[in-house]
Amino acid sequence: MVSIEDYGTYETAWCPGCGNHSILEAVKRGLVAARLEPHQVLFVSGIGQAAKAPHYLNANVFNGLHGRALPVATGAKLANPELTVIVESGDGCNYGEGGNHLLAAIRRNIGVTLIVHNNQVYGLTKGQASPTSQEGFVTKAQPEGVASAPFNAAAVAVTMGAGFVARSFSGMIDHLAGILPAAIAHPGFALIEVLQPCVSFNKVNTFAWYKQRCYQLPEGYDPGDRDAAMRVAQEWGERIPVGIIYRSGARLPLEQRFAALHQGSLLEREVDLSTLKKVMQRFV
Amino acid sequence: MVSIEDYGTYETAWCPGCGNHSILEAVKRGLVAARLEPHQVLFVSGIGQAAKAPHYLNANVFNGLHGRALPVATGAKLANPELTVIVESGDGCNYGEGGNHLLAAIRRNIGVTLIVHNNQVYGLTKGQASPTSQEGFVTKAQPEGVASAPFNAAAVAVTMGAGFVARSFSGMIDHLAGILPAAIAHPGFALIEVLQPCVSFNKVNTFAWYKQRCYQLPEGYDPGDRDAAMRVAQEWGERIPVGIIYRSGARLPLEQRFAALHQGSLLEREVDLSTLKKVMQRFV
Amino acid sequence: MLERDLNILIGGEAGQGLVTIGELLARSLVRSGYSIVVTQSYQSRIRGGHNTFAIRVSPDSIAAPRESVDLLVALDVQTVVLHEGELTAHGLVVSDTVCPARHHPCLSVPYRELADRRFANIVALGVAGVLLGLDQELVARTLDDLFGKKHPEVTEQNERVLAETWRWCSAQEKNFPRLPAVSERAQRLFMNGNEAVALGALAAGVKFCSFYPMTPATGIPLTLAAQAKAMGLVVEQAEDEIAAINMAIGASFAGAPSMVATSGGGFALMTEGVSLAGMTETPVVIVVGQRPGPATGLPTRTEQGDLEFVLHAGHGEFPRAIFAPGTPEDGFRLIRKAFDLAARFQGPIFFLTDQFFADSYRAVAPFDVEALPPVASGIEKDAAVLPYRRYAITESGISPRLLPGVTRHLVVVDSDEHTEDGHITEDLTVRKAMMEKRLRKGRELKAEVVPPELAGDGKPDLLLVCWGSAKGAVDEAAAKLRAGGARVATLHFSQVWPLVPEQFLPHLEQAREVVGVESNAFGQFARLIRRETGFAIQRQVLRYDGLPMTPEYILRELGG
Amino acid sequence: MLERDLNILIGGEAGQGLVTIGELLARSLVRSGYSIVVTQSYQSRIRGGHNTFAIRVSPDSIAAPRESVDLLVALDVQTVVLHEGELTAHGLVVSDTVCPARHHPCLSVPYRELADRRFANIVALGVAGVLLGLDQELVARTLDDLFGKKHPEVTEQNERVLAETWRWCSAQEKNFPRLPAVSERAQRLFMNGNEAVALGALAAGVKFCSFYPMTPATGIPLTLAAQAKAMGLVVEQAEDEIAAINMAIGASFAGAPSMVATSGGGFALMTEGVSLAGMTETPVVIVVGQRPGPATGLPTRTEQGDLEFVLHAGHGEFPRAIFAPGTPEDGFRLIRKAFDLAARFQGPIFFLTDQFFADSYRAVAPFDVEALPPVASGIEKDAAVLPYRRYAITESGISPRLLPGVTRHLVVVDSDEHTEDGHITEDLTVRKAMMEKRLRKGRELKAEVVPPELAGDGKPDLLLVCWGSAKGAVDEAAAKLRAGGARVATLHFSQVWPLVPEQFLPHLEQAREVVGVESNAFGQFARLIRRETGFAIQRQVLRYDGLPMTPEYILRELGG
Ligand SMILES: Cc1ncc(C[n+]2csc(CCOP(=O)(O)OP(=O)(O)O)c2C)c(N)n1
Ligand SMILES: Cc1ncc(C[n+]2csc(CCOP(=O)(O)OP(=O)(O)O)c2C)c(N)n1
Ligand code: SF4
Ligand code: SF4
Ligand SMILES: [Mg+2]
Ligand SMILES: [Mg+2]
Repeated sequence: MVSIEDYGTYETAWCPGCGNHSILEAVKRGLVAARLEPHQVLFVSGIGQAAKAPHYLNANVFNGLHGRALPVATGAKLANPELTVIVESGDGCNYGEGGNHLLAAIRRNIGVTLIVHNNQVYGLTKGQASPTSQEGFVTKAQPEGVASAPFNAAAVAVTMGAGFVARSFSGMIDHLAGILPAAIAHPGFALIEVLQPCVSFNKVNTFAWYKQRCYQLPEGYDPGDRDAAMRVAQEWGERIPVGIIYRSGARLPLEQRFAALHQGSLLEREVDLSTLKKVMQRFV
Repeated sequence: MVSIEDYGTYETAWCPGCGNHSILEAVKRGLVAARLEPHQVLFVSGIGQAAKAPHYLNANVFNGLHGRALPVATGAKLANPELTVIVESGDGCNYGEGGNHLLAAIRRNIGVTLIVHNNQVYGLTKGQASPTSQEGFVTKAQPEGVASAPFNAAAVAVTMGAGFVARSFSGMIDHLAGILPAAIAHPGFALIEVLQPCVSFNKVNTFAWYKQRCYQLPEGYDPGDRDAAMRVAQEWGERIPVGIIYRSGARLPLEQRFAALHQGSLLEREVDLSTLKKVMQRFV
Repeated sequence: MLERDLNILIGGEAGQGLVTIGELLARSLVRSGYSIVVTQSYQSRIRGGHNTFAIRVSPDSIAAPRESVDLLVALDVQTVVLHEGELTAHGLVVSDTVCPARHHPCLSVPYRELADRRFANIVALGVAGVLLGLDQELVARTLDDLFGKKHPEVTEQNERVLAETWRWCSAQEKNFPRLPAVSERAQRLFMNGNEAVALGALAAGVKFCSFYPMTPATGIPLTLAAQAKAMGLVVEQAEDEIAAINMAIGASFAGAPSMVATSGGGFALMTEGVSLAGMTETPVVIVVGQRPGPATGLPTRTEQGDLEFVLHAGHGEFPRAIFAPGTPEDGFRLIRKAFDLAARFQGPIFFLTDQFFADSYRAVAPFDVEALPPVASGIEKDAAVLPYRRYAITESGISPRLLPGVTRHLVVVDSDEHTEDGHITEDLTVRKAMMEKRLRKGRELKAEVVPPELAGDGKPDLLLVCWGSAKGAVDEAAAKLRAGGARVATLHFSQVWPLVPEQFLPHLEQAREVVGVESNAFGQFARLIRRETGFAIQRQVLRYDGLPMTPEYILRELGG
Repeated sequence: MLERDLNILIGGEAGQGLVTIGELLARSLVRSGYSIVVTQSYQSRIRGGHNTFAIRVSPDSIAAPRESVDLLVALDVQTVVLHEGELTAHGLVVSDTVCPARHHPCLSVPYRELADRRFANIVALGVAGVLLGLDQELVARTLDDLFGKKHPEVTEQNERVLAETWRWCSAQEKNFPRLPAVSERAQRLFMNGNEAVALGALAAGVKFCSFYPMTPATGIPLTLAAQAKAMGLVVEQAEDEIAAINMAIGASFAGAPSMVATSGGGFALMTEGVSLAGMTETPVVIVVGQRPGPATGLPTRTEQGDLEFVLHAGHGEFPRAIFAPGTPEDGFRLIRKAFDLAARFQGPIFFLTDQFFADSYRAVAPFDVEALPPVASGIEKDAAVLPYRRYAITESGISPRLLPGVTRHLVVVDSDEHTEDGHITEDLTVRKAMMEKRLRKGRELKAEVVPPELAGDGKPDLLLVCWGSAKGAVDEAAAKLRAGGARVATLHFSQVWPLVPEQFLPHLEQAREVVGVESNAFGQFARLIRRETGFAIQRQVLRYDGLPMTPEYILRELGG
């Protein structure tokens, strides 16, 4: 049986008090709950504070480029669908630089779990606005305040028919740890957005700010109800719902759609010379 | 008074029967209806069949890179907010290569009108799937059929709070010509998606296919009703609504948010030496 | 007919089916045992405009296009107007009943009488077949092989129209030289450069290809996609080129030999990913099919303008190799080498082609699939030294590679500078050691360089230096000059990086004059040679109008 | 104290405020009339880790960092452990009451007694101020200037703590050499490279800057953003670097002088846009602040590894210029030249800096804002020749530029190959003419090249060749060697492209030995010189561990 110790303990480069610490803890617990061993899991991340997370646990890791974690994860999952592939990165990484890949990942329904650490700011580059920063948020890069509307990933994901859309908060470790196994088990793309205070650069959306607003979806909430999900996903302000907002297994994951993958992963396959010869014949 | 002749007549490189011809005609009529003279208008386009459109009328033109029309248009509008800036490009250009810029343009609410020629295919590169191709659509690049879910731009735009979201069909020239002036007059970002048959590469979504499905939103439809708009925008199948789906002037356009632009465009401004000297003083 | 070749130009609007005619005719010629060089010239549009499909054919081995035309198959009037001037003295025009040719004989084909409009292509094919002296049976079979399965409903009509045309045409009086017979009719494959590269990749064991469509590279993923099911690989169209390269890197990291194919503008978007492959030491084969830039440029034409860009693409410093095939055979052989090097040296390997190469059909000797040299997987079965460290520092610079999820060892890679175990570090001593480890791979790569091919005189008066697809044209220009008594040699590079001066500097130094021949304006390869050897190529034949290099162009520029 | 300078190293964890202390102290030194060179070394994290802020100070003009340390202000124990070895023989450690120094005297500061924890920074500042012999009044004023407005609530406490510290420290016995007095106390600006570039851009009339944050370039847009309202410009954070460059091109096309600033990875994403600027002939200034790659590499360290990448970035061929400032003054002056050239030659102009340059504060002579040479707008008021053609073919290659919407003339530009009036074309004759028109601009650009600066002996035994931020270190290394009796000269390029061999080849040829000094592993600039002149630089001092070039490093590598 896998235990949390198997996932190790590392010194991190995060600020004391940062929400990332709790997310890391929750992810480890979630992996244990999902009964996954470190070598069965591949973490892919981009660049940013959040994106350092995979360095702080035992697993396979591909720490790639800022904004480009999802395509790497997609390629890895297609090469070896047996891997549990989890992307962990920030709001800037996934909704800013990587916005196009988020849209594509949802459309593809690739069997990857995406955990977005959303601190509503660019942490690693010292506090510029991120796509989720609220309107009017003042930074050195936005001295006149943020002019753009904040990006609501959950709402867009539900609109686009993503099959698993959840939100959590770094202040609710058990909550997040509880959602993760469900997300991993979901066949197809799963989005978990985790609200996370950045103590160094976001003095508006603090731990207390989130704490006060986040409420768990009620017991009877049906994540299979798309209209309800749309409403809930749009809720953002005095109250912010957390939990599994939407869930549907209607679509086949991408990795099940290729004939080539029906025989298993793409690994260690010899070139089929007799087929190749037949292919060549077409060029006579 | 401006007349349609002012917008000229050009030989095009499009296939006979292509929906682009009608869109071009509708755009010209719409510009006349908007009482705009050619030199007041800047068309920005990407690369693709649709993106050639601006070459076929009289106006200022920036025919840029595949997928990158929106940022060029955004920069131009910020430099000179007095210009009427219209982006014209294909579904691949705007939702594929340029997907991230679509999200950003909506969030910025930049005062640009985006006309997407949506033929549900990559025309210029000879018939690969586009982000709007329907599931199962077979092409040489997708011999096993398209696996991804089609992108519904109108639905995403409404979800993200875009202030003007419309859909039209190249088979309805007057309809499109009628919407364009309203889109141009809208302060902020306006999306018009135009369904368009590609006679060469899309043998599924043909003129007849669209013709049969497209219906105009009823007289009493209130584009100010966001919930209704969400429902209407999601409607796609046996029936496809066309018209102004959503409209709201709630948000200030980006070009009105910069102090520097309160004094007009950025053109031909001398360097203010006395202010510059003051700025330098901070470095003493 | 000069010498022993004919040049057939089929011209018309896009959408008229000239590519169909061209491919059928060219394939029939190949099946008849001839050598061919196809040059496709098309516009960035789907219908209309003016396109051509030129087939140069000879019983002897040829490898270059020719400018002058012997047979002009005009599917529209414009073709005659535009190309009559290219006809040789004995040139013949094949046209509709109204022929606007002014100085050349015309074979006016009564298309409407011979067949329904839909079968005009077959008529044109038949006429060309007769004029070239092809075997009717063989052409009919070629036709059936290609359309029989796809459109069985018209098989019979096709045959009838072809037969009817054959009869009609054979009865016509025509003064057109027949093709010399072939001496031996060996089996040849009919394929263009893109197809050769795709087949080579399949033979190398490619298992993953991600791409975003871009002329002239799209043919490669399309060829792979057509075989994906049979050959067991995944071909995925990406949302953009950034995704394409990152997906390929992800797939490769997880264990699938991977490639991407694009052209200049798409490649520009991949350059950050190139650097990622360099840093994470992930194998990936990157095909760049060049076309004239800058920016969108001339999307359907040819150029060799991206050598320097590809050579230096990606921020930071890491080793790479760049192949530039001169022929489809090179394409097949070298893409396999590219996969092998990518796997063994763990990084990005480039394959630089161009539109001419990509679209040019040739008669290719069948590849002996059983006898191909093996392509390395570069993957260990398990860790030899514990704990497993993805970036273990070794003398060769190459670290043992395991796959994630396959063993119990954890595989950790990082785009940041990293320790041996793959974790992010800011230790500057480690940084230096890691840089040096990565760069050491470059030294090893040098030992594997395919030497340039010298042909002709060892101490020539004139040495023509070229790379990539210019090979055929340069060889033929040299042959012509030699036939005129000059001492001429050629030096062709099918690998343009790394350069190993010992392999070629003596040749440069022994020639009385060295001329660089390349399809760009800067003379990029000549600059590179100077950078690497100090040797300055003083005279250059450059071309940047979008057309392929031809023997005639070279001779004209040489003033020969 | 060797010679007439001191080197102060402040070390501690990120988040301890060492940059605040450093900036206050450095600014106080500049206000006191000293010359400084700041080297900032930090990690890619916000709190913790180990960062340093080094101030080298001298009454004489200095331009290079120094490795050995005279005064070590340690904000934590680790700083002493890590840096004690760098202390000179007379070096002093300033630390908390517990000092782990083993071989050097320690001034143990009773932080807790002197002030509340929140004011520890002020204490450290005060101690350093006394040790360096600064004027208390001046330091207090500097403190107030910086924090007075922002935090008026603590002004009084700040002053009290500073005074208290001053009193305490002045009473301590300490054996630390005072800084030599300055001869004349001329006004100097206190700024780093990024700020100098931003100010120069403002002075050049920049009106639009789009960017995506990336270390070490972000300081430029941030400096611009702070002045956007006052100076009337728009600074917009883009969704990615692709958007950033395309926005800047759009803004420039519409009439706003525009720039972007990024680092290697972000620049990689801009390369397609670079080609677009080249093809559409749109002015844009592109700042690339280099950091060590490949990929994410060492995001907060320094390198000169992207020269070749920037030089060849973008598909296809088009002219460009690349500046590489050696000092903040260069930064200010040359960015103005970059805007001028961009406007006049209508295309992308590059500005290649690096983290060391970006973050290094200096004492800079005030710029005479009134006397600055004008920067061209490059825009015509109306069409001189009708009809207006954006790409009219001219002898210089430069076509008259109008703005869209400003006159009744239509301005049409295209990323495809285009006719003179800007419309898409596939006419290959036009293509050739347009290529040649664009390339002719490159020839004109050559006439404007800033010549490299030769310093020292005209026929030296040793010539050190460098570019960009290595200038100061190279100059000082040469000075040291000269002081030892050697005949040494330096040649510094602040413009690295185009190269005009006549400007420097004689210098190379006249030197007995030429050594290239650059912060990369390939010796990229040396390769470029060989490519352009054939001259092979045989010996190189290369550095790629992420640290800036220093005089000591050069001397060590030279074995001097
Ligand atoms: C191509 C590229 N552009 C910019 C950067 C610089 N960069 C690193 S992290 C980051 C933002 C991180 O924000 P986010 O993803 O929200 O993560 P956080 O640090 O807030 O957890 C940026 C802009 C980069 N590494 N690569
Ligand atoms: C960076 C880049 N990638 C790819 C291409 C090739 N390309 C040109 S047009 C096009 C697709 C066009 O599709 P769409 O935008 O739907 O326009 P349509 O032709 O269907 O009107 C592609 C992939 C390109 N020009 N640039
Ligand atoms: S800067 Fe913000 S996000 Fe980054 S570690 Fe610190 S608190 Fe966390
Ligand atoms: S290919 Fe399709 S989109 Fe392009 S012109 Fe032809 S019909 Fe229109
Ligand atoms: Mg963030
Ligand atoms: Mg399309």
